[in-house]
Amino acid sequence: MPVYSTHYLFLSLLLFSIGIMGALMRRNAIIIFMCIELMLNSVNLLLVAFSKMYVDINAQLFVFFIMVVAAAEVAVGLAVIVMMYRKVHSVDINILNRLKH
Amino acid sequence: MSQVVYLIPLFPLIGFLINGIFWNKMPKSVGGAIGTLAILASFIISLGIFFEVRSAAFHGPVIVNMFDFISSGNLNIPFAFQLDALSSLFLLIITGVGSLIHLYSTSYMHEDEGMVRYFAYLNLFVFSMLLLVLGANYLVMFIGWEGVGLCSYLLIGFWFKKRDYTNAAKKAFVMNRIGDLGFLVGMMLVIYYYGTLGYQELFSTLGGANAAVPSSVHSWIALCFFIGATGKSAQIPLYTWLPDAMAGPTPVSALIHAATMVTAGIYMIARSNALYNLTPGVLHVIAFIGLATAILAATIAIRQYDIKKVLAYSTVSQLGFMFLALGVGAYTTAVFHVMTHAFFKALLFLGSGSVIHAMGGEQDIRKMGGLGKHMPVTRTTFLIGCLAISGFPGLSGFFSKDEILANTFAHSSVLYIFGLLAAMMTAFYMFRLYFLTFSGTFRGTEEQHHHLHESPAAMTIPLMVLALLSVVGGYVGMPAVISHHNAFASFLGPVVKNFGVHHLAESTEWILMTLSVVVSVMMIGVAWSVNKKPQFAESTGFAKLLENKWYVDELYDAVITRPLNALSEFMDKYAERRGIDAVVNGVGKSVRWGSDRLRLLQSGQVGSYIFIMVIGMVILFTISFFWVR
Amino acid sequence: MNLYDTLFWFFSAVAVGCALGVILSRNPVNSVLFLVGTFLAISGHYFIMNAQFLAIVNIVVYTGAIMVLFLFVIMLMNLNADVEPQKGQLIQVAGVISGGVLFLVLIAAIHKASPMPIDKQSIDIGLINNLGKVLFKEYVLPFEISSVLFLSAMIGAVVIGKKEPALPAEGEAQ
Amino acid sequence: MVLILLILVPLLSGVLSFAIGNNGAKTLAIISSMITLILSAWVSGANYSDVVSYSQEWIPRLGTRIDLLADGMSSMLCLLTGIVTLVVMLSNANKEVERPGAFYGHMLLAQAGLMGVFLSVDALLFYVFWELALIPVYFLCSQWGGEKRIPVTFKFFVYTFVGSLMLLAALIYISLQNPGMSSYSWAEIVRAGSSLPASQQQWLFWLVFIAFAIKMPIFPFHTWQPDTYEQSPTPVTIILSALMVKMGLFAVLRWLLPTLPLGVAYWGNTVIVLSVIGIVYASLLAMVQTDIKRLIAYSSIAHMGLMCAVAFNYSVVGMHGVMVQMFNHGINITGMWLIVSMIEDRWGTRDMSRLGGMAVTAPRMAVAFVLIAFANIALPLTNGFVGEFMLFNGLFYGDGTAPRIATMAIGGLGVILGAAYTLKMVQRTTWGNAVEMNNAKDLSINEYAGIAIIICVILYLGIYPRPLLDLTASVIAQ
Repeated sequence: MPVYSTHYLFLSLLLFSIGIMGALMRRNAIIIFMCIELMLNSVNLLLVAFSKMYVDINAQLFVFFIMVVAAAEVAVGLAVIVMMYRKVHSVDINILNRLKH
Repeated sequence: MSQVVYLIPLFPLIGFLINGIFWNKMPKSVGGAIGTLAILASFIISLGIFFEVRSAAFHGPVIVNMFDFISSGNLNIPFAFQLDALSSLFLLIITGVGSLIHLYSTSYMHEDEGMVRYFAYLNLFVFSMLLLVLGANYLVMFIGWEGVGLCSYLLIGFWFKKRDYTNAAKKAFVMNRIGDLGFLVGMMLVIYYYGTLGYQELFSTLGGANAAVPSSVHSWIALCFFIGATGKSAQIPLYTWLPDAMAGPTPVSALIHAATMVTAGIYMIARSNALYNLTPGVLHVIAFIGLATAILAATIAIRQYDIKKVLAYSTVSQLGFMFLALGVGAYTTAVFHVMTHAFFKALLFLGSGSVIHAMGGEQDIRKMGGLGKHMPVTRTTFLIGCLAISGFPGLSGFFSKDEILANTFAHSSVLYIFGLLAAMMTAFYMFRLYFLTFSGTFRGTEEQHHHLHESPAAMTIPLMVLALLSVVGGYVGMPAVISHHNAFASFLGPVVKNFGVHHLAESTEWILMTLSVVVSVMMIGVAWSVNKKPQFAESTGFAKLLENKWYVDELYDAVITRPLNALSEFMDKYAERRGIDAVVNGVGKSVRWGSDRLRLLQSGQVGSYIFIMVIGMVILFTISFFWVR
Repeated sequence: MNLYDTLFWFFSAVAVGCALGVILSRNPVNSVLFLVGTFLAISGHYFIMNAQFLAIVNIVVYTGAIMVLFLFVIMLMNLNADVEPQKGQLIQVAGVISGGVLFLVLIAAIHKASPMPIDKQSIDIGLINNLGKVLFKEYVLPFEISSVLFLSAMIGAVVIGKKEPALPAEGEAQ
Repeated sequence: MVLILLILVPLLSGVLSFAIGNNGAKTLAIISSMITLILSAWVSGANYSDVVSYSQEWIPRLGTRIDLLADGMSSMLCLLTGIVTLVVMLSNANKEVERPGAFYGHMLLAQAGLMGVFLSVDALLFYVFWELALIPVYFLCSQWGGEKRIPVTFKFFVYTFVGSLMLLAALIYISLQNPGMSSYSWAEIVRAGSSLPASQQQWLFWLVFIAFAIKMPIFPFHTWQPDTYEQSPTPVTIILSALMVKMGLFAVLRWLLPTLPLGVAYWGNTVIVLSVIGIVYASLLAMVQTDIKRLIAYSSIAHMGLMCAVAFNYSVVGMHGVMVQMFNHGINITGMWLIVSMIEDRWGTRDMSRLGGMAVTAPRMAVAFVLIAFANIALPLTNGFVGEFMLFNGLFYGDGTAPRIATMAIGGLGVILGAAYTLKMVQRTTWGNAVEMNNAKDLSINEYAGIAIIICVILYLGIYPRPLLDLTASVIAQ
């Protein structure tokens, strides 16, 4: 059973969906954050697969930039979570409902 | 001479402008002089024109085009004047009687601070009336028609500090407007079916070759015009403004009642005789309404105590006579009565003005009496006026009224009997007025008694002139039994053609004449005997009904004014505020309400946000992949 | 079944399994470790697709830096399975169903996509040499901008993470 | 070129006025409006011989151009705008407003917008100016208005904006029928619109008509108007009622009637009925108002109802009358508002039950008021009569004699009621004793100038209406 582009498609979709499920199921802000990283990575995987498929180097560079952005995001995001924990001593997102009108 | 016809309205207009612009800078006497001279100048030109029209060299009407007033598409209405027998006659009446009233006013109004303004209004009034009769088409007539309405508004509310007076002015204008609307609709019908408003064009095509116009249209037009006439000439149902119009200065009443304004309706119908000849049904309506007005107003006049109110109702009643004449097709007779009525009604009003002047503003005849001794000229002239209006033989009113009654008899004896009844009442209430005012003993205060005096010459001269005219004015149109040449009818003949008027046998006519003379003399006697020793008890029953004018004002108030006001209030409170506006605001409110509910979705729960986002994504993907393709 | 296919299936299985482990394990520390496993498997995919540079970067940046950061934070907060907040059963089921439905919808949308073979000949595009050329020639501006992004993220993280002055926390006051 | 100047002069001086920001703005506004008046008079004068037009590229990709054209109707309305603006500026000259720069700037911008609306023959350009005229008025009313200005202005804005959006949607729809370099030009819009099938024209009609009906306003889209008139400062009320309102009617004549003939044929009678109801309804409401401004507002609704009814009742004389009356009504109502504003300045109230005796204390003002009031109820020899006469003539065309007479009689009720409420207003303010009104000054010089212009126009056009009739006759001929 040779590997085709569709296999990578399905795989990356599966990972993405698992990420979404995680974000929906968990209340821990850090876990949700990790699920987001998982989704980003699934997209990266797909990009690399397409790069391979079309012999296009640009896609790999995009993966590179996505990683850059993800790293920056994680830095800020974790800082926020730490900050939040310092205030309410919890990382439960259900406590954080200040956005309510 | 007829080419300078525009000068006739121009002089009063100039007088109006001078007095109107410098109303607060000009000395009173100068203002009065300008006003009077303007009308006098018009009168002189009118005289010239009258003789030209009368001369044998005059053929047909002369039309003087001034400029194009309204021209649009196929419609072209010039501002044009028309001169013929009818208009020249009215010119004479208006400017003649008008200048006498002006002369009288210079003295009567001399104490009033607004005298210059008064003369400005008066000139404008005469100007409007001159436009009305001079116009060569209905539009120019309408301009004058509304113009006299305006002036009556201004003059009735001349003493504008009194709310009642301005209310009366408003009432007069609005009632006139109701009639004017009828006139306007009539004009629109004429334009629609004939494409013109010019008398000449219209009357030459009426009912002739233009068979495409259905005959019911003529009735509609005639009826609409007649509605206009009821407003201006104070017929049922639009007459109630006229007695209220007594709020104005007395000479104004004379002007409104004798020379201008109220005669406009008669003039219009006489002018449109070609149209009315096509619509006998409408003529019946006119006759009926005229007679009903004559009787109704006469009954009211019997129980009035205000000297001017009596005269006002007598005018309404006399106008009813004129409409009766019109209704039986005797147009020239109606115009004849307009003329004689102008003389004696102006005389009576000016005489009453003289009385009021002497009484220091008192108008209640219960407080008068015995004035004859103090004011011989006024008394004599007033007596002549009363005799004339009562139809005493040999005076002008006798001829015209007799002609009306004779024509009515020829038309229908039932109408005649009622007409005679109205004439009887006329004689009664006029002499009741006369006796209460001038004979007997004085019933007013001592101070008033002391103040009694004959009016100055500027007031008595017009009285004397008018008295003279009231006596001789009738001899231009003597009935067939006396003289076979009716100068008046033959003068108007080319313009106004009577319709369906039968000639009575000479013997019948003599009988009718004798009957009416006997009746009126009898009523004078009755009036004398009743009012020899006047008693003014609180009236009851029928008398009270009459004294309160059949409660017509109250009826109108209850049936029209109040429901209308209530409707307006209702509309304002409910239809507008709670109806339409509420719907509009309701849209806004429901949006706000909806947002309030939707806002609750914003729970602040990050988890549910993610949930909703995912569900939204699913829906969007589903739509984009499986529906839109 | 050649080596490539075998490796593909192996890495796929590891990735999916570890991903499930991330979302299912109670202890956050375990989740982090599972996520590391997922990333490693993904890096493996990169290797077999001849994207060697990306594979290394992925391991270094994600596994080595980011995940350690996560681990630090979790340990700093002393989170473990006992304090882990749990959602209700219903919510969890709903989450699974929603994710599953999304997955199904996406699969249904693309399942007809024509399968194309992954090209195994061009083995050199993932080399650092080629990538570097393109990066520093065509993408030099985004590269520089991303450095600024990093800088600002760093500053941001420091500013946010700094201990606040003695002011009473506004949020608490309400 | 002169046409673009007609828009640019107020536009630029408006912007400049914002920049100056102090009392110099007042002088600038007067000078600017004088120049505009001269320009518009020139355009009107030139119009007797020739049609003035201007054309330039704008946004070719959208198919829209800067196309300006002044035919008789446009130049007449430009002239009206010029006169009214000048009169407003003059009569406002001795008053202090807060932030004069912004105030006069907005006024001039609104004027520019109005000029643009009247002149443009490109639908998109027309729409742009339509909004440009609206927005300054919104600011004027919301910042310089009365106590309840905020909700009232908001209502006004939402009302007119909803209409505008419907209009825009309809215009885009029509222009898309025929995409091209000039798909928004008047000729193209008319061609595309009139070739649409009847069913589409019928719903497009409402999109367009409601936009215009709100502006006019036609019953039952009128409820913004009394409130807005009441709350706006009087100069703004004048702009609104004398000019903005005319925009709606103008747009009906210029854009709606030719573009959607089948829709108009289908819905015309409905509109006429609505308008006639509006006449009576608004007249009745006017009878019971105690605030002079509200009374005049309702009176304006009644007058516009008559014009609208006639506009939808095709007839040569009627259409001519609508145009003439647009001008006359603009002049008359400007005069009314001027007097009202003077009353308010002098006696600090608009409540008729607390007024009276103007004829005693300020006789010149009283004379002017009575004259303008009589022009408002269309007394002959004032300008109102000529228009109203022709309008009635236009109202008369239809089916059958009896319905015609009925329509006219009901419409004519407006004439009677109009006399009743106008005279009531005159009576309450002008006649009577000067109890409350004892500290009044008569007209000042600048007020005199403004009123004199109005009265001259009223009398001149009332006695000799030919110039106005001739100016618009060429439009009718088309």
